[in-house]
Amino acid sequence: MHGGEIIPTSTLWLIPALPFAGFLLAIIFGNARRLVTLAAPAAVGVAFAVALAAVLTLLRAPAGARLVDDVYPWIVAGPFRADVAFRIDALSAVMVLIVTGVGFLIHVYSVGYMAHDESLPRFFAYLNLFMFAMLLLVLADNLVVLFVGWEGVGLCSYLLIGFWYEKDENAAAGKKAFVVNRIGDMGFVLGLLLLAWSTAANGALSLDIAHVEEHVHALAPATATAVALLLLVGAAGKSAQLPLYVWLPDAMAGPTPVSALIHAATMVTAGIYMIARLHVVFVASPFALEVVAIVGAATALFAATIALVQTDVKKVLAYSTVSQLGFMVLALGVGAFASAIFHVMTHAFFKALLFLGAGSVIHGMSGEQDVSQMGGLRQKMPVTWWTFLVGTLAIAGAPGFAGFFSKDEILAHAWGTGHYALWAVGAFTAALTAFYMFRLLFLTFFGELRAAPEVAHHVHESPPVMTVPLVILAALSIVGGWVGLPEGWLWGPAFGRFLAPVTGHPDLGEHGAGVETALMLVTTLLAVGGATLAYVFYVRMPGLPQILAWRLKPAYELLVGKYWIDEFYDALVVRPYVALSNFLWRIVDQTMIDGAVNGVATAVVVNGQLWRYVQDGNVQHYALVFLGGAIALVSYCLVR
Amino acid sequence: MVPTSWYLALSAVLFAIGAIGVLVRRNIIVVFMAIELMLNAVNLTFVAFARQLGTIDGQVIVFFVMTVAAAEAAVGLAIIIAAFRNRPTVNADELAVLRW
Amino acid sequence: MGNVLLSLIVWTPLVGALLVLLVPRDQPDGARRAALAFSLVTFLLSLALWAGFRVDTAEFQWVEQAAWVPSFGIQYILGVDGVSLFLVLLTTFLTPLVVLFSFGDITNRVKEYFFFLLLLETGMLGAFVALDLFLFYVFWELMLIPMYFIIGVWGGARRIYASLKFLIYTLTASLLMLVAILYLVSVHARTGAVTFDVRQLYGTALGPTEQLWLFAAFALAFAVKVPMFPLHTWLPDAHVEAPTGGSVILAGVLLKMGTYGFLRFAMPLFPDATRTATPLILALAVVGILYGAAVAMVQPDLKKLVAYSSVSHLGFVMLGLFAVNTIGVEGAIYQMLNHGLSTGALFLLVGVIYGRRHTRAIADFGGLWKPLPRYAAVFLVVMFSSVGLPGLNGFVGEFLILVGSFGANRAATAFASAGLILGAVYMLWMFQRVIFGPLRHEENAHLQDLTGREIAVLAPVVVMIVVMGVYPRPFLRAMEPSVKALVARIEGHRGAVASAGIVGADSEHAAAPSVDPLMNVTARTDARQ
Amino acid sequence: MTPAIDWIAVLPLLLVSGLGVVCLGVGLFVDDDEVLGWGALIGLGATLVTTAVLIGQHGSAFNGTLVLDGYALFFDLLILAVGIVVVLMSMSYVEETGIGAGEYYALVLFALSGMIVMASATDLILIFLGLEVMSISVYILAGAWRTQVRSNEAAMKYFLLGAFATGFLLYGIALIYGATGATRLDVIAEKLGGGVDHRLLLAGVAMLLVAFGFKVAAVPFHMWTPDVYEGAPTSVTALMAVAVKTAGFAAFTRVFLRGFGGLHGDWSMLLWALAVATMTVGNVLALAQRNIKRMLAYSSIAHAGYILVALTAGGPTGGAAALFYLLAYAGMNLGAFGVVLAVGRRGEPHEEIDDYAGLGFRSPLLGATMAIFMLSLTGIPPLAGFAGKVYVFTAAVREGYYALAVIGVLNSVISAGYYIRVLVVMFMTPGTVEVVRAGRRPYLFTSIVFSAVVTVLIGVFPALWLELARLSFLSQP
Amino acid sequence: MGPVTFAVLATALVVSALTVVVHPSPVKSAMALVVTLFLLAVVFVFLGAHMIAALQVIVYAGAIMVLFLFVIMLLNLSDDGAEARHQGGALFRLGAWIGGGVLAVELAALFLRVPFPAPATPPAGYGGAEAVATALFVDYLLPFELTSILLLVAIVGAVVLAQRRAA
Repeated sequence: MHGGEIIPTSTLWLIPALPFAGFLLAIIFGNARRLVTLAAPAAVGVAFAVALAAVLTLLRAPAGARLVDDVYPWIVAGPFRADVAFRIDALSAVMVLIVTGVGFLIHVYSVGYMAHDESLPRFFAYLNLFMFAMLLLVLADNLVVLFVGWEGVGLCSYLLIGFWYEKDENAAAGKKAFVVNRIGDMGFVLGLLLLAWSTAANGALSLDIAHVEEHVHALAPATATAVALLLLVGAAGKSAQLPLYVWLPDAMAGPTPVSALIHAATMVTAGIYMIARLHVVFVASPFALEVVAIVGAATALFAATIALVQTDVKKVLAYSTVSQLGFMVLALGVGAFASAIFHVMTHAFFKALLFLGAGSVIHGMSGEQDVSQMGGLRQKMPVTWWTFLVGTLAIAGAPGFAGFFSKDEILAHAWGTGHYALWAVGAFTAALTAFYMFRLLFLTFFGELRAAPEVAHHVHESPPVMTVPLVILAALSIVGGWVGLPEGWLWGPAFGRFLAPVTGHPDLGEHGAGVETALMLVTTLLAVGGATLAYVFYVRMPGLPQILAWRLKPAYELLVGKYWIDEFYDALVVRPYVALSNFLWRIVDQTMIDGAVNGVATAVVVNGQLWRYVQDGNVQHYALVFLGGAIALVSYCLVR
Repeated sequence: MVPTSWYLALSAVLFAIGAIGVLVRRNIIVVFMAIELMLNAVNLTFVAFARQLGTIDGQVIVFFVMTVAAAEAAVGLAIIIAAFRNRPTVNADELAVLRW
Repeated sequence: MGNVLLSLIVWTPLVGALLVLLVPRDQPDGARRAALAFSLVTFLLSLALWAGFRVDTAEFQWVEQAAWVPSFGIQYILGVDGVSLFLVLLTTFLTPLVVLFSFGDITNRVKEYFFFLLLLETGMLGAFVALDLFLFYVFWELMLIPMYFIIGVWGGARRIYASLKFLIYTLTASLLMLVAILYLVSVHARTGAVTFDVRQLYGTALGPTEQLWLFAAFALAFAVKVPMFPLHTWLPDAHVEAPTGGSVILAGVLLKMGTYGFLRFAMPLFPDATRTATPLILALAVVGILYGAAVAMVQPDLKKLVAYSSVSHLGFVMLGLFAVNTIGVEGAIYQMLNHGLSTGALFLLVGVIYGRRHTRAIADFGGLWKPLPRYAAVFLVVMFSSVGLPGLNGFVGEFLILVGSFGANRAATAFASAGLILGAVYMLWMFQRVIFGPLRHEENAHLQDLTGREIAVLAPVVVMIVVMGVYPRPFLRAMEPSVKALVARIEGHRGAVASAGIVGADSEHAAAPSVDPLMNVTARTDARQ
Repeated sequence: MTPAIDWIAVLPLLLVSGLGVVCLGVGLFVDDDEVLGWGALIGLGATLVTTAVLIGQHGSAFNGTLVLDGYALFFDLLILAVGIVVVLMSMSYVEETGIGAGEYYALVLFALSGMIVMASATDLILIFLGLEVMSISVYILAGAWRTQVRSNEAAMKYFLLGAFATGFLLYGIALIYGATGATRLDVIAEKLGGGVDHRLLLAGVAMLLVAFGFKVAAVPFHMWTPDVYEGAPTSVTALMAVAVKTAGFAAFTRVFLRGFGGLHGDWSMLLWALAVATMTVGNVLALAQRNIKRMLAYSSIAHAGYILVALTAGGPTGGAAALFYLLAYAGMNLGAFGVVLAVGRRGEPHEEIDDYAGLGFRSPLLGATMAIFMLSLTGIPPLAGFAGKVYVFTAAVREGYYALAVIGVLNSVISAGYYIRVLVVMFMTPGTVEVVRAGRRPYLFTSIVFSAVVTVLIGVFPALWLELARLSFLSQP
Repeated sequence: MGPVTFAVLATALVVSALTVVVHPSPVKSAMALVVTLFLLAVVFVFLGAHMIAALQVIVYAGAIMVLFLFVIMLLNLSDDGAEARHQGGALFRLGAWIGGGVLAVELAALFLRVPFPAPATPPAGYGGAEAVATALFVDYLLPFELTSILLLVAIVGAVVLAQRRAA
């Protein structure tokens, strides 16, 4: 998979540089709103163009080739060297197009969505900065640079979640996101260190991707497993997998475009990308791969169940995102790296669409996010409704839609590699997904509007600047999946073939295409079932859910309480740590250590105070001491 | 002939007695006397050694010791008088303004 | 000795200090300007130093040598290498900023303040460039007094306690080092040459126990300055009570004295002892990292928080130093500079709001972003620099340290890396409580944003923070030869290959080709313990 | 039949004692203190110069009992210089306290002559007499302010214990005379080889140690020091703290390192113990003092301890270290007492450390100089005290007394506690005491500044002085 | 002299010395001291130090003791019973006596253990005026001169300290 032709270029640096320029512009000319609102999306748009151009060059090149732009030597210390270098191979090509493309649409959308926010320039500054970091991440030819992007996106997510900083919970959510990500990063860094030292060869320590791929054979099995698992921790942090997913739902505190861009389409897929990027390491450790698969499946199911009962639009979408990311990780775990990336792409389309749609709804409902306050928006916001429907169908896996192909490819691989249990989990999750997504759809757009009248009467469709991106994304959500048809259909898995030079050809074992089709049928039926159930619950007999909830109270509580994971962590980690810190400060630091230090000093002074009273002013007492001393000296001389 | 050691021992005893006097007497003048006693004890030592060594030096030294003793006595007594003018007492243990 | 540049750099501040004293008491501005002028001149001179610095040699450069106390072999030897060069620059870079900041900060006994400040600068610079142990010791102690006065006279409520504690703490340790120095010299004198010249004292033949004792004495002196857990308790007090300028210098430069001392003296003078002590030191360093971070989190006082964060950061530096390989040591040095910049800036920022509100209690702030957007932005950058966000200077140092120490001691590195998390925790939480959230206190609503002067002070730091994060090459390149040489000296018997910093990976490859480098690394780790 | 006398050897002694007599005589007719003071000053200055001219000369008179070697010259010059500074300090003080100037200066000069004898004598008898001349003069000086009860008491205590110590000194001399049949150091030194009764000799050595220990205020023979220093007129305290101690060590060092050098193994342990006790007790007790003179008294005890470290080390290094330390000590300690004088004023001595509150900034000159003296006493580079300590501890380390060196440095940490406290009070606490303007006390302030300059110079350029000390010590016959 | 004489003399000396130390009345102490000094003079004679013995009587018993008595009278200090109310406390006194005792025993033991050879028969005129004088003015000229300064100092001191309060 390494080797391949290297096409040196000197334009790739432009791709991240453009958004960065936009960022600088935004912070420097902070008060020129018009300029910023034009420049920020433009920067990303141009970046997209450049990226496209680069990708076209790549396509013309023989398979397995890669564009490399070695900008400058960054960290060079002794045997360690890390250059700021960018690469575009099939994998990063896909990612860069997703990021810039979807990113561009969301920028445009934001122009409308944030129009009334007084700190819009700051918003676009952050957004551009994010694009910069994200592009750094996907284009990096060196894992250290990748890590820079990795942390950079974390920073931006921190800033954007806490964008409306006046509200404490937003700031808290931002902090939570960053810290939890840092936990992942610790694993990531350790993984990188171990990797670097284990692939060290002829006196060079390097984290160049090429170098790693070249020397990965040097990894002892145990080492490989260790590296892989550490990297998995990192991925779990970024891509919100168990047990580190907790930050993502809170991250919804940020403006909706942010949720769409960062917490759905791009950043959260960084973990997936990273594992795909380093799949050679994982391949070297079957055990690690198993773990990855299980984590993915578990996450998918776990998050889906929570999504069933959420009433906040964005929360539902957030948990669905977690769940979908689970699918991707599952794909990685079963070795279907291409499929994972495929799902990354489709998911980017329809999840961005859904979020933006939700944003449009919230925008129209003047900030309301609770579905219990919505309903019957079908007529009031037609465009939103239609596009949202498309999105729902796509995620639910309606045949022909994007999600359909990507999801089923994943499940097929799960089955194909003999992970039948995981396949079952995946399939069931698919059903759940259909259910909760349609639940959301019905609650939002069907029935009567349940909002307060004053809200109700200026519910309105969003302006074109917002709806156009919706439409485009809708289109993508439909056709986006057609690049990766099952084996044997028309052009088959073109996408997979394109990625193959990078991610390798996953083997579907002895089962052929027929099996895949069969599986598709099953999952489709499950999805339909889920959708129908939702229709029954929320359109036919709306009373039913309450009854059910009342019947299965414990289960319902558990789900509404999100399994009380946050509380659990709080009690298990946060509070003890704070308590420990206080103990260390008050007891260890101030009482013990400082006490000892000051104690010595005090002891000396006190002695001084004590002994000075020997000097009682009586000259004859002095003489006695004198005599004593004399006797002592004399007797010493006599005894020796 | 009495061995020199005996004289020396005798002088040691006298010296010690003088020292004790310095310590235990309350009246400063008497304390001075005790000091004189110590000096005389030392003189005895010198003379004894001079005899033992058959040299005259020891005796000459005694002469100097006497002079010093005289000088000290004069000064010491002068000090007592000066102090007595300010505070009519010659009790050693009442000299305790300066302490601690 | 043709060149006198180093002497100029070292003594210019002293001249300035004396001149400042001559300024009439009723013209504080005169004193201020004079101080600024002299500190700037010093800075420019040090730039010339860098300009003329040859990056291709590990030799000491700009060396000046003159007899001082011949009968004792005490000489006046100055010189810089890649290690000290940047510490000198850091000092000369921070001092003018501090001076400038103090324009508004110090209003009483102005000229005395600047006198001590400049005197302090001379002390610090001297300590960094002195190559004669005695001369070094003189400068080392010389630093104490001005700092003592700065804290004690211009400090806060408990300044007397704090300053005295600072003085006694440091004095105790360094006096023991003095005895060790004398001992070392007397041992070396047996070879016939009585000298304090550290270049000659390197490689003095010492018995193992001898080495251990001497190393202990040196290490104690330096560990107090660093400060290493558990000798750190003077630091929070000193920082909290010191005036802003004092804190900046204290954190920015003085703490580096300790780590610098380790690198220049303690480790190369006593390599065997270093090897023996490494596990202990690493342990303490790790404890310091985690402990400092934990304690910092619960501090109600901004300055205390930053102070404890220093304990944590310097723990990283120690970790890198005692990795004893090129990567780790270069990372450590780089991290010294980073810490100087970021922590210095943090203290300046705290000083800014302290000047406005006369409180440092985190609880008294919150929601400052609205009234102070510029301030908040700068604060943001500085905070993330100190958290070690990639793209800013902090990351480069921290990452190199981790890479290096990972090669030396896996376990220590693993624990230390938890510092990445904890570091983020306390910083972000502080930031959240101070800058984010609603305006909790009315009096904060109308605070003035950064003034021109304050921006002039902070801007250079922020610029450097970014530059050093994006383009560390010139720094690393300049220090590489010297670091390699030092590592070689410490590694001693391991020979040139290992010392060249091509760690484990190939030094053993040379011996036994095509072995899993991991094994080598572990082998090395064992060898060291 | 008087033997030929090498007048060079006795020149300083003659000049100083003669000056004393003259001063005494003139004092009977002139009662303008300032004139007398100037007289003493000029006389001492002239003596200093003449003595300085003698540098390099070697002389010995009275069949070698009184020599003029570099060692003697070193101390002659040091003592004379100290004398000059003390006289400078006294000039305003004497007339403020109403002490009779004529006798005062005369006694100072006699004391100095006694010291010179101690510095240049190589015969125990001479040393004894010189010591008596010095002591008796100082007893009187201590009580010179006879209207003051404290002054009387100081004189009384000093005298009583001094006489007591004299007894031991004589006894020591007697035993040594008995053992070796000689009182001349060179003879004794060669007799040490054999044929002498070791126990007798050692007992004598011990007795001498007691006596010298008393003079230099070594624990446990130090008890008089705080009381006497506190009670005596401050200028006299300065004389005692510096000159008397110096002379004491001059004799001490010569007798022990030259005379009994051969017995080093026997008495080094004793000295070791004395040194430790002296340093520790001095420093720890100084911490507890509130009165600055008393604090300086304990500090002087502590410094005696450091010098004892040098003597314990012994050998040329130790001896030279002791000499150098005395030099450094003289500068900084004189200065400190000068400041004490400057802070006091007629009727209000202001001897409590708290009286110094805020002086640092109110009177910058005093503040700066006092800071220099205190830091130097603490041993902070680049001041004289630091150089001295380095030399002393170098000696200790070279001779293998590591523990002693460590104890020494730990002690100087303790000492920082009280020296720095003075600075804390002066610079960091508000106060009200006003001091007499420098212009009104020109001589005093001159002396203070002079001491400060010396302290700094010795610290920054120790080479010359170190060499001087080394050569001086080695030049002994 | 023979052991017997020595014994007698020694006992007398010790007794008189003790009297000096313990007798409550200063005047009596002074008298006892005079006696002690006389007895010492006798011992000196036996030791062949005739000149010194003479000086002892003249200077000491004569001059110095008179001075003492003179001062005692001047300050008219008779026994004010002060000694009876003994100062310092029993413990202190005990310490003093023990200390003195130890010193005496130590030194005495030391001396008695020293094997002195029988003293050589002294030269003619040993200890006579001429011998002492020669030594004094030839070998000990400088010390002799010093004593003059010493006495001068003493005189000055006495004057300075004891003169009536001036202003």
